[in-house]
Amino acid sequence: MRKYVNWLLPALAGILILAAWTGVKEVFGIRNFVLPSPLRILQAAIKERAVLLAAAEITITGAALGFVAAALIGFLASMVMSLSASFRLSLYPYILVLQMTPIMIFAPVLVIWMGPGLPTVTVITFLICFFPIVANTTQGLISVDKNMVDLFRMINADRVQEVLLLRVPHALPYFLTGLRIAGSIAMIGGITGDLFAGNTSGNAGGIGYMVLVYDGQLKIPELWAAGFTACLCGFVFVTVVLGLNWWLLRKWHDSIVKSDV
Amino acid sequence: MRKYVNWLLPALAGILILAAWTGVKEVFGIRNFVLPSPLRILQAAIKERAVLLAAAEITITGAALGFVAAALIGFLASMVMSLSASFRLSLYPYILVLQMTPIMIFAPVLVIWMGPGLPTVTVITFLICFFPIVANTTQGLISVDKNMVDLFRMINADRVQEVLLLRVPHALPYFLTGLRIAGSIAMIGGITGDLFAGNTSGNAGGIGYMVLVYDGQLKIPELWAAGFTACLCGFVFVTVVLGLNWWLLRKWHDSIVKSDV
Amino acid sequence: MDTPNPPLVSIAALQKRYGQGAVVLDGINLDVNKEEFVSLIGPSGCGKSTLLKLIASLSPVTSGTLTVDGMSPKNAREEMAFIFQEATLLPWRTVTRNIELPLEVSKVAAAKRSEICARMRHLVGLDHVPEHYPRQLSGGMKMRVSIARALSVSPKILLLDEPFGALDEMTRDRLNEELLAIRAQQKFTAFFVTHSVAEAVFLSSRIIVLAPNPGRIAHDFTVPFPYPRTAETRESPEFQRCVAEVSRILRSVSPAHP
Amino acid sequence: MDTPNPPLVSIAALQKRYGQGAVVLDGINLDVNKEEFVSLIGPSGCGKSTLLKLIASLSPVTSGTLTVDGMSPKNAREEMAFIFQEATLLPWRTVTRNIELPLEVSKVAAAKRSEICARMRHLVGLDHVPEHYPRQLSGGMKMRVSIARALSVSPKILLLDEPFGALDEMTRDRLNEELLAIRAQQKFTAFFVTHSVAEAVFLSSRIIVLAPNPGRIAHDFTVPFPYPRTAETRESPEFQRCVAEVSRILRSVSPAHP
Amino acid sequence: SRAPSTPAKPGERPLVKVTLQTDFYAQAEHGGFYQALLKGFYREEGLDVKIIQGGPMAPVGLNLATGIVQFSIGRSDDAIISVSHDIPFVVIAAMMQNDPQALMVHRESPVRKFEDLNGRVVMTNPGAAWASYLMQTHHMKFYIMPMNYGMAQFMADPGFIQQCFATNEPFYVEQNGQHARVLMISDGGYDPYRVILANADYAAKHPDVARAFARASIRGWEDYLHGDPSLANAEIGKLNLQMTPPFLAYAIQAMKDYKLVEGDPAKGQGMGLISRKRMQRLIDILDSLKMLDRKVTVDEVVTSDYLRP
Ligand SMILES: Nc1ncnc2c1ncn2[C@@H]1O[C@H](COP(=O)(O)OP(=O)(O)OP(=O)(O)O)[C@@H](O)[C@H]1O
Ligand SMILES: Nc1ncnc2c1ncn2[C@@H]1O[C@H](COP(=O)(O)OP(=O)(O)OP(=O)(O)O)[C@@H](O)[C@H]1O
Ligand SMILES: [Mg+2]
Ligand SMILES: [Mg+2]
Repeated sequence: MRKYVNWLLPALAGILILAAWTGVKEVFGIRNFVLPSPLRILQAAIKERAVLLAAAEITITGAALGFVAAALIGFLASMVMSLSASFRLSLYPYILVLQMTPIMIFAPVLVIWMGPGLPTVTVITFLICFFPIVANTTQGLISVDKNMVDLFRMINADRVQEVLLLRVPHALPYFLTGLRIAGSIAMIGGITGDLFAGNTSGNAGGIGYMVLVYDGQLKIPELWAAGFTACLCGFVFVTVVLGLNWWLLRKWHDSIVKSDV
Repeated sequence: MRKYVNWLLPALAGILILAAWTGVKEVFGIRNFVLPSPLRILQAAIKERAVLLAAAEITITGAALGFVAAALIGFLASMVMSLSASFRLSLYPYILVLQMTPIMIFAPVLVIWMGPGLPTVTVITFLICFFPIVANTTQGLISVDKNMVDLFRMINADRVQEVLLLRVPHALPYFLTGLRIAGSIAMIGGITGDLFAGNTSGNAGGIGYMVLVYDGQLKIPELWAAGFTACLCGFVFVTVVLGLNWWLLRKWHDSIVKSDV
Repeated sequence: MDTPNPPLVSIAALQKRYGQGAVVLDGINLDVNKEEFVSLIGPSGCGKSTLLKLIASLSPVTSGTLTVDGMSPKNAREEMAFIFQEATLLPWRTVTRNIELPLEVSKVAAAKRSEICARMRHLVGLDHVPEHYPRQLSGGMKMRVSIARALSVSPKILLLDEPFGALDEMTRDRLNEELLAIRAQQKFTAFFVTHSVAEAVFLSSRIIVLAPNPGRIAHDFTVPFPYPRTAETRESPEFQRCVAEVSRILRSVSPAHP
Repeated sequence: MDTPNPPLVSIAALQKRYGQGAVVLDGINLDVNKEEFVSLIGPSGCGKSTLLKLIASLSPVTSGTLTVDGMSPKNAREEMAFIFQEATLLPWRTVTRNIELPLEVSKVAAAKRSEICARMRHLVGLDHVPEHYPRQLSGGMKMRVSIARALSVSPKILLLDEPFGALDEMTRDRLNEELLAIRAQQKFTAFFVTHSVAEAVFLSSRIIVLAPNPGRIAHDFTVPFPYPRTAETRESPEFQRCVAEVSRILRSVSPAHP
Repeated sequence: SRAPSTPAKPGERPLVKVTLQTDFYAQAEHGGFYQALLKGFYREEGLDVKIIQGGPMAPVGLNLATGIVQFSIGRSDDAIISVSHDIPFVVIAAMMQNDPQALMVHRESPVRKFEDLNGRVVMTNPGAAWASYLMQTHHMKFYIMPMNYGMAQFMADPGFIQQCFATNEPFYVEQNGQHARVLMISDGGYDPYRVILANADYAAKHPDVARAFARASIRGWEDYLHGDPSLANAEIGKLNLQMTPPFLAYAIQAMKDYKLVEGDPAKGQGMGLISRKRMQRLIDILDSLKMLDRKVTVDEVVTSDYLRP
């Protein structure tokens, strides 16, 4: 029963949204080149499926690499910063600068250094995904119960042991939330990467490239189809993170463990 | 003493970064239109200060409005979703869709519906800042200690009371972390908004517009100055959030309360 | 037990296991009448807290029946208050605001609320720290806040899970007496978990001794002293004898340690 | 007290307040020699846990001096183990892995580690739940994991903050005896906080009674029974007399409740 | 429905309110329109024109298609493609006989003709038809990197190739001490017009307004190029900080040098005029590149006023 509900409700909500969409279109007479009907988008997606699939593959590669890099480096950076308040004080502002400087400033420099292509797309995705992970993981690492810290002091744990055995496990749910945010923007990173550093011949660019193509030719249903393709890829990332979340926390965390049965 | 360190360390790190920057430039002979020297950027910033200040004012307005809207609506949406697992199941995927669809798909529709200008920039910023807040706040709302939930059941709290009196305060640190992430990308939202929706209001160009102008004129130091102006504005948001964080949690949360003195 | 009314809490053939784990409680049959004061004693881990949680419907029964005041326990929850084994204070609320929580939830007017709260705070001896946050309290003080919070509502059924375990004997004895005084007024029915046999004998009209693995009722013991009981009761030789007797029973059900 | 060695723990004119709060401990002067077993008793909130934390250097001294083994307490921390008032188990570790934690931290080889762990787990009677997570344990079981964890290292100084408060009398008595057995072997010095006067008398060579507001030493009481002590010791009339005497003292320092 | 109008002085026809959105921030390539506006040419035609700027991300096409603006500018090939998927665009006149779009290379670059692009990377707008055309006609392949409207990469890399307006970017390159050369795309055999576009529904309902707008705009362009451009230039400089007087002068000169606006009278070209033959050829090319949803006719795309055989 519960299982059906888990599928039924989002499906129902989806149908409602589609209905509203179609309704708004009808009532306000919005034309297809402003807001295409869901059906038209589906048709466009089917027609362009080969192109979109190839594009998705290109973009998702860069997005995945950047995402994974952000996860690893973000986690490590947070750990290092939790080792000492001085580290944290010295590094955090500059990590913020990295995040807050518009990517359009860095992108050309990156392209000049690394050339267009996958490595640059990866770095751009990385820059976009990095901070949400660091912000969350750091918050988790410093939110440890004071009594636990006392315990670790009493068992003469050094700073590294304290971080590895206490802070990191405690920060796991925070890290995973950061990962969820990063996962949801990884494709945006990939697309931004496409825009600044993608390169292609003929009609086989990444999603970002195809968005520009469709936009330039005012192929609006195709444009939306490309957008939703990106969405679908994004769901892959988020799903992976949710799976990881369940797997890592299932035995002990209040957000997962069902109040007992 | 401690107080000095709080300033000294980041400053020192900053000096190190600047030194490395200059060093790399010298050693690899990187030219100014690839990577300008910090000094040149500073000079450019001083020269263009009036323009940049005006631009910052325009962009920060949209960014601030969108940020505040994202904070409020994100908080409310998370609260509603924590009221029932069904709500959460039905809404979360579509909130993800909102986040994961590249803004360039929605932006034109927004501009057509709302016209170019502040409201549209605000909505674009909102769309960018929304999800990090929702993801974090929701995680906080569902991570409540099971024993506390039992307590609230025993005092016959209804669902709304449970959310307001238990889950919301518990989720506060999570919300504030989400806010920190949102704050760090609010200016990016504003700039994106500038580019998509702010560019037809005559001479009044925001930072996004100035970035394009400088880029098109090959005024690379000025370009970087514009980027750092955005950064500085971003720090305003982050600082406000950090202040709020301190103020709201200072009395009880482990991340703030000093292990006793 | 003065009227032939139906029992207030009625438990029959109750079994409990958590998920797929071992059976925690098995074959529990227990009828408790209005105004009885039932103590539950038994070795650590035998299922005392679990039984209280089942009565409060905080955990589902695996098999068997359990009714409270003729209703499902969930529906009867309004009539109950629970002092948990852990203090479960809200870390963002001061002592005062923690005590006021249930009153706030049941929308008691502010003036009434702070009057009741002040009374309860005084009862547990925390007048001097009204604005302290939980992290600034000692273990016993936390527990006392939790006690004050539960007593601030006037429940029909009171579930107490080792409420006084973290308190010194003086405070404990005093609160024992206060609890009986409140009971004389409000006539609640109590389920009281404790590890102190003397406390159980002093407070209860009935003592249930649970045996472990799986938790089951080993003895159902009626305490012969009439209420009101006072400090003198404790001194009486009958009292001592009774305590010795219950201790013996308890000892007999405790698992031998190899 | 057999040698004229310098005291192991030496406290002089110690004062403690948290931040700008009220003075918690005042004018504490206390010398404790090697292998003494010191119980601290006193009303809830009088500063017992605080005193242990000061000795463990988990909280800074406000004024006065405190040395442990001739060193600052922070440097002497390696020689101490602490059983906290709360169980402080890591929720993501099973019973076994929680017990193993200090051994893991001090890099004891895996084989040795699991041998010690198994022994300690047996000692506290948790052989049947090695893979349980803390959320699956009863309150007393959690506390027992915490006890096993602290005893798995062999400290020179053992700080125990109401370790047995959540346990039934049987388990408590048995662990009391085990503790004394371990002490006979390892010859640690103990600071033991309890609310049970009988327990204090049974275990200690010396009992310090703290008076509250601000916390200060009201009585320093030497327990006259020789070690080893057994179950029979508890039954002896001298023991009862001693308990009564300490109870009286405790009663005299407890704040009168208006 | 009637065209919106503003009240005018008694005895005068009320002015018709219309909006032109340009394709980018104000620049010399929009000079004629500003000239027409400031000199009152539109007003003389009974129009109350408002010019709003485009931008790299502005939805100019959508604004025109939805009728939020009535007029815009663009390229004839884009217009053909849009009409083929039923977007209500119509060309009402040519704005430039030749498109200023070009490829910019460094002076010493080995790239001298389009064939030399084979295997290289070009920064340009993705999906550009001319790129497909060049690849097809020269049986070659080059790689496209999305245009980001910056020039840092060009300056840093002597082998860099990027799309430009022949009238714009080379100026900045020179100013920064390097030398650029341009290959006009029109020289490669792909030769669209830059055109004045109208919303087709609007133009069908108000043919007079469309005609008047085209007429006044062309007049503005003539005046901008041959008269005194300072009025428009001042306005452009005010709207777009990038447009300094020397730069505007450079751009105007470039437009004249390349004969962009008026074309070559010897070939029958002239301001505003559109050759049916040239349009048809463009449709055929686009069709052969499979860029059209359906084959459109010239008359679907262009109104008759300025259409010539
Ligand atoms: N972190 C803290 N900040 C401020 N005050 C504190 C803090 N910890 C303890 N106190 C105060 O210090 C006093 C002594 O606390 P302590 O925990 O030492 O008492 P205790 O003797 O252990 O009591 P109990 O028997 O209830 O555990 C209390 O009044 C308490 O309010
Ligand atoms: N949430 C849970 N999931 C699985 N097992 C549980 C859970 N809660 C309790 N148990 C198990 O149920 C048994 C009884 O636990 P309970 O807390 O009722 O004991 P108790 O009698 O209250 O013990 P104590 O005196 O130590 O508090 C224990 O063996 C414990 O391991
Ligand atoms: Mg229990
Ligand atoms: Mg204490």
